[in-house]
Amino acid sequence: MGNENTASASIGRALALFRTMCLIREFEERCAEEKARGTVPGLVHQSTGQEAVPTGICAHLRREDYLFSNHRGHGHAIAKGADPAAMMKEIFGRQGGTCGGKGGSMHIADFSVGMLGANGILADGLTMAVGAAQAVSLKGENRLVCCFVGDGTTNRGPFFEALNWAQVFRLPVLFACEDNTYASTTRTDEVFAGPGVVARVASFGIEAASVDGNDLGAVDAAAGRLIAQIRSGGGPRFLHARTYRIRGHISSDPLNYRRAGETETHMATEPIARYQKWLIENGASETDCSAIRAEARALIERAVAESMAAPFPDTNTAWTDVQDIGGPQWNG
Amino acid sequence: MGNENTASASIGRALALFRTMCLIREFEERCAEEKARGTVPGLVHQSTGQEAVPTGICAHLRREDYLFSNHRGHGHAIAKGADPAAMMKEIFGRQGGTCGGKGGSMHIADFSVGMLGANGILADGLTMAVGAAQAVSLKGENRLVCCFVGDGTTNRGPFFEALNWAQVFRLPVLFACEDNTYASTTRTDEVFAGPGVVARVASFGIEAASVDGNDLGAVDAAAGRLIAQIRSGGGPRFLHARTYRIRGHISSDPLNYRRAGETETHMATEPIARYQKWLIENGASETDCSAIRAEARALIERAVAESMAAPFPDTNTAWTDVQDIGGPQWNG
Amino acid sequence: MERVSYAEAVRRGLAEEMRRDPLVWALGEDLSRAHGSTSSTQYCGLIDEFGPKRVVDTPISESTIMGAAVGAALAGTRPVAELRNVDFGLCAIDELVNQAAKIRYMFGGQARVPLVTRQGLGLKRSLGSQHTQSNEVWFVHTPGLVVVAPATPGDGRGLLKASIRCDDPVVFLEHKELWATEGDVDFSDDGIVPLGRARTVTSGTDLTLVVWSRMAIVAEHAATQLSALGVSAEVIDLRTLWPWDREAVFRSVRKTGRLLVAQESVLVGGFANEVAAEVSERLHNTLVAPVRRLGAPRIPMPYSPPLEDECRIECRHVVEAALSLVQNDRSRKETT
Amino acid sequence: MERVSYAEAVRRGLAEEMRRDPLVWALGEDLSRAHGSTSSTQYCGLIDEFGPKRVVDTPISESTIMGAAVGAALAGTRPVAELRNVDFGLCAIDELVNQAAKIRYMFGGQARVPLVTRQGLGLKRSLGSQHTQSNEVWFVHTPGLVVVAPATPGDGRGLLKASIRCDDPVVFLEHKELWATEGDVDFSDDGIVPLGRARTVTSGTDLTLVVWSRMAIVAEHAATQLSALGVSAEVIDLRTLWPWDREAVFRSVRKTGRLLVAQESVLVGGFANEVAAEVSERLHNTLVAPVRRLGAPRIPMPYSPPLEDECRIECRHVVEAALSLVQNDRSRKETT
Ligand SMILES: Cc1ncc(C[n+]2csc(CCOP(=O)(O)OP(=O)(O)O)c2C)c(N)n1
Ligand SMILES: Cc1ncc(C[n+]2csc(CCOP(=O)(O)OP(=O)(O)O)c2C)c(N)n1
Ligand SMILES: [Mg+2]
Ligand SMILES: [Mg+2]
Repeated sequence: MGNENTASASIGRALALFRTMCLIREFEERCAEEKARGTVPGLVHQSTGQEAVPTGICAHLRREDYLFSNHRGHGHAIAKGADPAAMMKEIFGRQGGTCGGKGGSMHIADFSVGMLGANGILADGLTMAVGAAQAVSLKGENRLVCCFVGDGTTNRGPFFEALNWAQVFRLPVLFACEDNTYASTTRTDEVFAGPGVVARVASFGIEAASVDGNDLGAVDAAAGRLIAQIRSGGGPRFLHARTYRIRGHISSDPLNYRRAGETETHMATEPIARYQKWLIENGASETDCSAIRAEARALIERAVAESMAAPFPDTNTAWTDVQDIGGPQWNG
Repeated sequence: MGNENTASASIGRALALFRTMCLIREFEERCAEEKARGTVPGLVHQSTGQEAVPTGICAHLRREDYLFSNHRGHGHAIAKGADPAAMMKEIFGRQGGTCGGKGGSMHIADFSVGMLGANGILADGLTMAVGAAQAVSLKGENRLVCCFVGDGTTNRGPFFEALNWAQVFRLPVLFACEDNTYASTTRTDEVFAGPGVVARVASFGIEAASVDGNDLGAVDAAAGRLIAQIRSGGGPRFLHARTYRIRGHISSDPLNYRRAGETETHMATEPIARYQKWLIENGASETDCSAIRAEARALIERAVAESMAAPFPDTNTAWTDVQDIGGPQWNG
Repeated sequence: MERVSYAEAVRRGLAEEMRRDPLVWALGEDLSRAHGSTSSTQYCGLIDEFGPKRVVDTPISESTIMGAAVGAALAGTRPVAELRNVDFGLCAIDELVNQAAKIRYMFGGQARVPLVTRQGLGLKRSLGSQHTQSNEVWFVHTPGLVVVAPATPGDGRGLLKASIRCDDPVVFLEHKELWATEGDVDFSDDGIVPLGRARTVTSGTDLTLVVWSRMAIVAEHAATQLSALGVSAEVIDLRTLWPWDREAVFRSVRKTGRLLVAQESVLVGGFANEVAAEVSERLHNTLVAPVRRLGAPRIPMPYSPPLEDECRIECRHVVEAALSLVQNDRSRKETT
Repeated sequence: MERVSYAEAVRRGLAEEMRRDPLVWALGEDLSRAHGSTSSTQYCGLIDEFGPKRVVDTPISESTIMGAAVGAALAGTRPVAELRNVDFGLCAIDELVNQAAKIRYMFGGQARVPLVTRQGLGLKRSLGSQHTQSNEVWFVHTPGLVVVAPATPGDGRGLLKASIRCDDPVVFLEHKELWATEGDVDFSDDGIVPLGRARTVTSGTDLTLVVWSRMAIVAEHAATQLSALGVSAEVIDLRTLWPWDREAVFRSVRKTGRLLVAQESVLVGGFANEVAAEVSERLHNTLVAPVRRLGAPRIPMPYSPPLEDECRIECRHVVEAALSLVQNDRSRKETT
């Protein structure tokens, strides 16, 4: 874990990153609990165990940078600065949700922090990301665009189109692949040809790095380097982060397609305990860490309580924001 | 042109290949002439100058092998053994056309020789090809599937999906890329990122060869090698053939986006004259070659005359072969 | 007779066809493994009986799932291409509409494309805008396709079997809220339900109620409530949307003189218009009241339950519309 | 007034908007270079004025053309995504329908998607099944989209400008046979044609003829022929299909009492049903005859000219149908 040494300049910054990971973890676990209790109406895709990836990457993004996410996007949104309470309300379908209850978990967006949306359709965020980057370049702005993609999704055609497009137009895009081993119930390596996604990316002339995605220091360092290159006009970059989906594809997934002991083995390398160990070895105290964990737990607990207490949206809002001309009242 | 030496075992076989190229050339040139005269109703995409590619490849295909083509497919069909007269009738929209006049140039198919269709939608033939190969493998048959793809089309998502799919399932498919420099009015290299299509293909673990596609001997040799590997169970292979589209994208294209002299430069390396030179150096006579050319010309001339003389299809046939249940008479 | 879920009935229907014909096979994402959501149980265990060459877990490549199915159909097999949702099916609609639907015709009848594509339709609580669409009319509008949308376990099994045996491409739409519903199915017989034939759910004399897919269940409840209110509704479940059973609908409307078409999908531009326009034109003199249509407002489906409920056509809407139709209620005046 | 082709009118309309607003840009395959076919002249010369960042030649990547347009719209620009043909547009329909159409709503109004996608519609002689489709009803059925299909050079220019200024995604359908048609356009004024407003092509009293896109030209000829036969037809060119101008249609039908809706696309499941069903339901008592609809048979378009002609709705079909409607011809009896 030598990378962690170089990457985390100060322990204060490191603790802030640790806090983000803890927030994500708490958010995901509580979400799933609530789903199991029947208080959450829609599907919940947890990113438990993958927290280091968005945390390490978003540490290098600015508020005005754009982020395009996917179906497993809670962690991305939190790391980009979205308010977990508003996100939780959204997932509960309540007033005050990031999208007023119209979106839900798979469609969380918070434009005020540059989080341009989770997505229920695999790979579509990638093509949107290159277009946003083209707009940025047309407007002469100084923004970077980041998009997340799962390992399984790298077999969809638009993934490749977006890579080619980004490189042809030398766009300021960071593609971040969260390789959590699975796509739904399928091990991606069973339906993935060739030496790996990095080789595929390289064949478009795009520089890529592959890191242990459960090592926050490694993600942080690689993301910092790639993002600096993008900001200095180097065109698109690709970050491949190897991680593991500790929970099921959706929270109700019985995981009966896994080998015995598989989850447990991977629990041993989950990023939060690992980073805590590093923190303590590097000057933080056990108490600091526990306090951060407790604070995260309390914050999410409050978010759940607020969500539960929040009213459902006014039914009139179902009829608004479809389109200016020809909205649903036309036929009503 | 040393390859030609090894590849063409006998001069008889070489003359047969020469004949195929001449047939294609005559077919394309006459088609365009007729289009200009107003006798052909639809679009004509000529493959003039690219004859060596399908000729060299199809020399190694058997009648029962399947071929999926694209919009520039006359040469593919002729090389696979389709009857040029029936094809010409199809393009004229007449009775006796390969598809009874329902398809036209972009939809020529001749299932009796394993030619499963030209295609008006770029890249769709590739996904169909891998499915056909899957069927072949399910049925335990001994067929190979070949599909053609243009250089520009290698930027479409389904191209990549098909490569991955073919390799994951180890399917007996030969992907043949006719790189004729252009996609419509765009030079492909202007919108193509990375070192080249072969690198892209290699990133899927698929073995690829790149050859001078205007050198029939080279195409013949490479295709022979790759196809033998496929037949012996080696999984998919890719052949990249560099050639040049001497005519416009469609026959009426004024080609005003080309550099001065560009076409002429490339005329110097067009495959037919080149192969004829080699033939004569290797034992064929000038007379042999001229006779073959004359024969091809006469054959195509006859095809045009027959097409012109053929009646248009009975209008009743417009109503047939839509579907068994719920055909167009339902509402009629 | 056995009491089984819709998911189980179609699962067994597929297995029966796979046993009968070794050229039938299925492809799609995550077919072979059990999964938490009911939407995967319809392939459960098939891999054990038929192996990985006939129950194929594919990469996430929707275009190629459909394109491969077309190619495989041309090469003499009968693929069942699972797309999970019509929403994901949009990623493969080019291959379905530009290839599968047209090839037989375009190639002058040289080939057929005997594929079935299974796609989940419609609403399931709070799946949001991108997992709840109903676009059956798109397929009905596309020459070359057969379109099926069964409502009961028996029809699911019987129509899936008929679809697999059909020599043309069939879009087989399974409403996601139907998976868990149960019904009695007689597995001792072949159970084939012919394509293009409607099912009369309840007989009636006051009005005809034309429905399909999940709305057939809703309409059945509505008919019960209407009956308690003294209104006799004849509910016709089309089951096949193309070709739809015009004879059955016309016969019923000739009897009742009134027609209500109710659909879950957006009313504007929807399939209800097809039935309404045909009946209005051909049975103008028979109708004692104008044809009524019910459908969702033109709104992407929201996530939050009370908002979603604003956009759903439910039993009470059907009952209300039926009542206003039989009372020849003209409150909705001819002005706008 | 200047006499210009449809292609030239829309080309200049786009240039005007690009001059007015530096955030307007266009992307698509082969935009920048002249080409033999008329279908490319609508971008001719724009690259010289606006440069390669605003007239973008893209790779052949339809999904990304549309997806990028969505992303670019979210990031504050106004992209015009050229797809050439609705047929190729099927390769990008996921991005249009699952993303562009839903984002504003799904995200609770945080963002708008001001993109225009231009797609060639319909028949042009012998282009075959994969280059001649008309699927306008698909877009009309999709919440979130505006759908435009202008018939004249002036409307092409004016509606393209209005579409570019619209804050929601617009599907701008240009019939391929209209490119070369000519008309008088006044370029000295702004020329904006408001979305959602129909154009009365000819006034009349005996029947209302509702049409759009190329069919507006056909209907105008038909009205002339009908007039010679003593039948006075009011031709209404909808121009915008969503929202369609119900007021204009209702007003006309209240006057004439008869409605014929004529479309080039396949009749089954088509947009004509929408207009017919609405009018049949709401103006039941006003109608003196059942609404008639004309559309293509449910057949993929064949290549050979005489076969293609079998599947085209032409002037004579419109005239015949109109005559039978005013004569209240009941030869098409209420039996089947
Ligand atoms: C186009 C499309 N196809 C299929 C699905 C269904 N689906 C949702 S998530 C998923 C697996 C994605 O795997 P991966 O890309 O590895 O992301 P992960 O879930 O592991 O984060 C699938 C198949 C979808 N949402 N969109
Ligand atoms: C999906 C799709 N997009 C666009 C087109 C229009 N189109 C037809 S041919 C062509 C260029 C193809 O270039 P390439 O793949 O290099 O083949 P070539 O024409 O050079 O043989 C284009 C853009 C199409 N037919 N299908
Ligand atoms: Mg994954
Ligand atoms: Mg090319």
